[in-house]
Amino acid sequence: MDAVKTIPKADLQVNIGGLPLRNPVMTASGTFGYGREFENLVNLHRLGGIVVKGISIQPRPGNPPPRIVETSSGMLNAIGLENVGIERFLTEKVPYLKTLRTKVVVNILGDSLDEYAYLAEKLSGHEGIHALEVNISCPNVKKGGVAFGVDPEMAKAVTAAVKTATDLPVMIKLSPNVTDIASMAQAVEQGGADSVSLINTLIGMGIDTSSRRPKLANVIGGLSGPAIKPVALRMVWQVAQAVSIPIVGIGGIETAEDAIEFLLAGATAIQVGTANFYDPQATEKIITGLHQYLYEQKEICVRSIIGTIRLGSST
Amino acid sequence: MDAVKTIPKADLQVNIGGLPLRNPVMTASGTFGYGREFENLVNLHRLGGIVVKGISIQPRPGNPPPRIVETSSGMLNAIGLENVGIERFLTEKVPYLKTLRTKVVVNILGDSLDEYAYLAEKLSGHEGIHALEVNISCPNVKKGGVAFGVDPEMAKAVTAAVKTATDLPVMIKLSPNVTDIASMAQAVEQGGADSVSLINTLIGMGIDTSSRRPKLANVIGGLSGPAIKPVALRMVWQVAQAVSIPIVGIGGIETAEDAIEFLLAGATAIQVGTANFYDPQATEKIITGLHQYLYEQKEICVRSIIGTIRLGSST
Amino acid sequence: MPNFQEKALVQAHEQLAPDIFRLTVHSPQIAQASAPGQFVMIKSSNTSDPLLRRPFSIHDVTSGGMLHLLYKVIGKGTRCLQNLSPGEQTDLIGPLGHGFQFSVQEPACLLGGGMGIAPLLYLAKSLQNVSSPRQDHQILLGARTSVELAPLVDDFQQLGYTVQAATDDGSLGHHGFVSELLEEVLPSVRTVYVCGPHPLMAAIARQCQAADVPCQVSLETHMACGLGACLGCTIYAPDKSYRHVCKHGPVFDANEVLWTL
Amino acid sequence: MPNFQEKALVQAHEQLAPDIFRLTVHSPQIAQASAPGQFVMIKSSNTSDPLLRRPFSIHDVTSGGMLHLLYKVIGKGTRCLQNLSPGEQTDLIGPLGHGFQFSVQEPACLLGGGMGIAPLLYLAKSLQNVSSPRQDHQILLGARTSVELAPLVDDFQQLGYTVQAATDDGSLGHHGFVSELLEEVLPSVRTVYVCGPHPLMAAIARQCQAADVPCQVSLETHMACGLGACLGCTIYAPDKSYRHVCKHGPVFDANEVLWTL
Ligand SMILES: Cc1cc2nc3c(=O)[nH]c(=O)nc-3n(C[C@H](O)[C@H](O)[C@H](O)COP(=O)(O)OP(=O)(O)OC[C@H]3O[C@@H](n4cnc5c(N)ncnc54)[C@H](O)[C@@H]3O)c2cc1C
Ligand SMILES: Cc1cc2nc3c(=O)[nH]c(=O)nc-3n(C[C@H](O)[C@H](O)[C@H](O)COP(=O)(O)OP(=O)(O)OC[C@H]3O[C@@H](n4cnc5c(N)ncnc54)[C@H](O)[C@@H]3O)c2cc1C
Ligand SMILES: Cc1cc2nc3c(=O)[nH]c(=O)nc-3n(C[C@H](O)[C@H](O)[C@H](O)COP(=O)(O)O)c2cc1C
Ligand SMILES: Cc1cc2nc3c(=O)[nH]c(=O)nc-3n(C[C@H](O)[C@H](O)[C@H](O)COP(=O)(O)O)c2cc1C
Ligand code: FES
Ligand code: FES
Repeated sequence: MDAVKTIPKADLQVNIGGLPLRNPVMTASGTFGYGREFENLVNLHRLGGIVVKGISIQPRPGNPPPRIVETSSGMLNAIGLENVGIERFLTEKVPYLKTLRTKVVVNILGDSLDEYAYLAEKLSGHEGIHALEVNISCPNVKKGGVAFGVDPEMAKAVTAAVKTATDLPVMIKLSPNVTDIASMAQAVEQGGADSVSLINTLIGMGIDTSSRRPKLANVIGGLSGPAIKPVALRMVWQVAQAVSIPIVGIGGIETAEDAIEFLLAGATAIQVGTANFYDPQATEKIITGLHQYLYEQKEICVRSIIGTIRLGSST
Repeated sequence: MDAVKTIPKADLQVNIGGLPLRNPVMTASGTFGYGREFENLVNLHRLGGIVVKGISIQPRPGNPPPRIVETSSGMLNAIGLENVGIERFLTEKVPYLKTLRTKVVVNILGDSLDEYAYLAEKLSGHEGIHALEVNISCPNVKKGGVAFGVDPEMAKAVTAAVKTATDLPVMIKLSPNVTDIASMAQAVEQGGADSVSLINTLIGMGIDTSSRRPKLANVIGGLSGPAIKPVALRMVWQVAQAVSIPIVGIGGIETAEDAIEFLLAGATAIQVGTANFYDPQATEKIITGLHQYLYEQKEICVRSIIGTIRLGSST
Repeated sequence: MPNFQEKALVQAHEQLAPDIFRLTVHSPQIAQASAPGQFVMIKSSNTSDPLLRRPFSIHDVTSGGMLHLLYKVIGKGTRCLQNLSPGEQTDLIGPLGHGFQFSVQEPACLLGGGMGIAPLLYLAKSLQNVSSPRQDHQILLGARTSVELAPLVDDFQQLGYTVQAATDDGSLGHHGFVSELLEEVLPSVRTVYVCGPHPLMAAIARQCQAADVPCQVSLETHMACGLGACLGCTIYAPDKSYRHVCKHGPVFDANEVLWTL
Repeated sequence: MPNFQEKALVQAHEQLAPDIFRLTVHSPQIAQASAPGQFVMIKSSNTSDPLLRRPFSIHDVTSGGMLHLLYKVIGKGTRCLQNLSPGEQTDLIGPLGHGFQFSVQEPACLLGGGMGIAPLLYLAKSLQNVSSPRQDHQILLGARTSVELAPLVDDFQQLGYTVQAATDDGSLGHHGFVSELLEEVLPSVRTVYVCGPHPLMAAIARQCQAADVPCQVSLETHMACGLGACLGCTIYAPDKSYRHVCKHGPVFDANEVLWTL
């Protein structure tokens, strides 16, 4: 324990496709509010980055309750993308975010290419907004409600639309509910994405047997937490072999060990999601744990371990 | 507790596309060996059905160790389909299985349509073999190693090939690693499947951070256990809306409550997998719990609850 | 409002009834900042199952930074809590949410059903600072049966209150619902604080509205964070817009809630 | 071979060293059917995390159906076990696997490293039925440091054996590896039973092969079922074919194992 404090600090800086971070530890969209919710519990200045709750053009009320259910080592949510809308975000949330010495990434969502482009443009050129993360797990209303994120062509088109509308670094957040995650990543790379983040939640469901009703009013919801970590890690590893843009790993990350698994698999940074709820200190512990790991592995820089999983026979 | 013993027994019989079961509780392939492994711990005669470890034409040695890793509320396996091959299965395993008063379903796997058809034919007409379950999560070597189970056309073709080769009821076991599980189910229904079972394992991965090596020698493996239950349940519900053949629900089922969720979502029967390892009594407890639930719900027959999830506003 | 994450040592863990426990932890920061009606989120396990923290009302705060919780064993989280022994560490976040607003309209009625009694003890203690003598207030407590209720009735009596009890089986006090006791006292009180099962609170809210007596209710919803971050803890306001229980509540004016029963 | 699932009450739970415990449970069916070198699968938690049972060697069997396990706290499963108190219930499956084959070639050397000592106590007790006097056998035990080893050395001595100890830090017996003690005694023994970390067993296997002394080793692999059903617990035989530790083992003839170090 004491050793943790006295070890030499490693260089933790990384660059996510034009977004320089002091360390690779970010918070995931929808799990950290607009940052301020955690100001008493986390040293926000110490984080690599904060990704805020997904923002749409109009405020969204979200889904009816119940919206969350606990599952084995995970949770289902069907928040329904409740958010304050871009106007209130800019006037009410950005002033506080601006005071933080950490990078702020704004997660955006829309139901048409135009909406995504509009949001990207409106969010550009503000002090305190350093990058965009594009949630493409939303239904495309013009294409019968199929999610942008399950069709390579649609995903590529959203990426291109956002890239044209902004100079900010653009991170595309991939949905895991697809047959071939690598080809989705390749499509958005071709669309001009500066980086990809993955995974968003797996689609799941629960039923209350005594009432025979779905446990979520929305029937289906997104599964997150430690339960999904093995799937997320596999997808990050597959994507790392398919694209050359930086990857941000997300999914069930709770400890430094979890975070390091994603870095070894090829992620340049990671986001902590559900763990913020039950262990608000998770991000800070991961930063401390990264220094400790690099020291033990005789590395002085976090960039030297990215993608260094050792394959091939162990004997 | 005493009540459990004195309640009137409900009618638990179900029919899975031509396979009549005394109750809807089966064991999942690869988690119950060839049945005999559990003879001291489970009253095998009480089960609805036993699905044996996947059988191929030639014996398969399986993957190098390590083959299993525990994860949060789940496990990863990369057994590599180790099995004794069809000849030894027929001579060494069937004689014992024949003595059981429960239905025996043989899970088959191959790497070409011909292999599947050959196995189906060879397994037909034996006392003690009551149905086939076709594992289509295997790579099709003639199509560059893409799994049969992720392409609707290939899945349909395997189904048709097996159906042509046998008179046994044919259950097609779907892979969850697809964008659209409903269209996979529809494809195999068109191919002539008598029923579908789902889900097989989600693909996952783990990395040992100190050695930087994958935790499985095979790098990736199949995630199973309670962690995946929400995803499995969602897929069963989606498939129930898309096909009219019976559905067998699989994935993280451990308790009667879990099993009932799948029945309410539209499954006619369920399979217990990973839970057999840590709670060999799980299947028997589920059967007891089904009687209890039906009694509480004032139902006298398990068939009356299948697919009876109540949607629509709760107020 | 400040909140804290505190590693709190268990000081005492008392079993009041077969499935009801009172947990006392040393949590000076949270205790010091707490107001009646606020809650804490407690980690019930060191593994990933159960995963989420569990919300519990602040039952009492006593000298030396002691925080008391009163809970009933329901499912896996509370089953894990049950195993805590004195000297072991728990991990709490709190105080969270908005508690009861002290009303200047007195005397008050404090009405609790089941575990809804938990926050009322701390509230009852804090009422002392207000004008009416304790005997003027009405304390109405309901539970399934005597063993569950008797120790709590004692606690309120020791504070100098007169308590009326109701039990489903008639083993203590009135045989029936605690809401039935309210009819009698309603004409003599000028504000009602209530916490209990949703149908009980809905009934009380209706009675109070009919009698035009202000009523505050403490609501429960599933919560992932307790911090206003997950947006999971919604209820409906009368105009069908949403409120977040962990942030706007858990205590609401009964008129700000859409009662759906 | 019969095996049982038994709900076994904890009779005693002794801490031998900071992270080493001895757990005694009343498990009459399993105890009665056990042979040295066999193991049990124990459920370490009532929730889904940790999910799988954990394998532990049968350390000792005593009268009245008592089964003893000796374990070291490693990760989440053993951390959960640590919390078991006398009177609580555990859930065991056993006895599992093939244990040690009693060799008629005597005297024997029992060599254990770390927690590998666990199965050797029961083996040592059972050797009594065979011809050589206990003093003729050699007991070689190794561990990191004295506190971990001393209580175990005592146990073997109380059975009438002479024990040679080795510790990594020299705090008890030989300062160095227990394998170094084998060189001296190897000429005087005609069979070797060994359990310990993989590299230790590989070294001993080599020494025994060179000296042409039969050697039995007890192996560890990750296990999901312990029943031969999951096929997860494979090791390589010398011809690179696979063996399943829970079924063919955990005890193997050292020549039937491909040593990969
Ligand atoms: C603000 C607030 C204050 C509360 N105060 C008390 C109190 O003082 N004493 C007390 O006994 N109980 C109180 N509860 C209810 C308590 O939180 C639940 O009984 C507890 O979470 C059940 O957890 P479990 O794991 O045992 O049950 P499970 O049913 O296994 O829990 C599964 C999930 O559902 C949630 N959940 C289950 N029941 C409730 C519920 N009634 N309310 C909210 N979430 C629930 C759990 O938190 C968990 O996420 C309060 C709830 C809230 C929201
Ligand atoms: C046949 C057999 C007999 C054993 N006898 C003993 C004994 O008598 N005393 C003792 O202290 N230990 C013994 N072990 C090792 C013991 O099983 C592990 O230390 C224990 O499973 C660790 O669990 P954990 O949850 O604390 O560790 P974690 O590392 O958190 O466990 C994670 C997973 O890895 C597995 N695992 C971790 N280490 C081992 C290991 N060394 N062997 C097998 N699986 C492992 C666990 O079972 C679990 O599935 C034996 C192992 C086997 C196979
Ligand atoms: C309550 C909740 C709300 C979420 N909201 C959003 C969102 O608005 N936009 C988004 O892209 N992802 C959202 N996510 C997904 C997370 O950012 C993350 O991708 C996912 O939860 C997996 O990570 P985890 O397992 O660490 O939570 C949300 C997740 C949760 C649990
Ligand atoms: C160790 C192991 C081996 C398996 N082997 C097979 C197999 O041979 N054929 C097959 O179709 N499914 C196999 N499965 C998948 C299971 O049958 C089941 O579909 C999956 O584990 C999900 O169910 P569960 O969560 O209840 O385990 C295997 C699963 C495990 C854990
Ligand atoms: S519980 Fe998370 S916002 Fe209220
Ligand atoms: S542990 Fe399952 S086969 Fe050996």
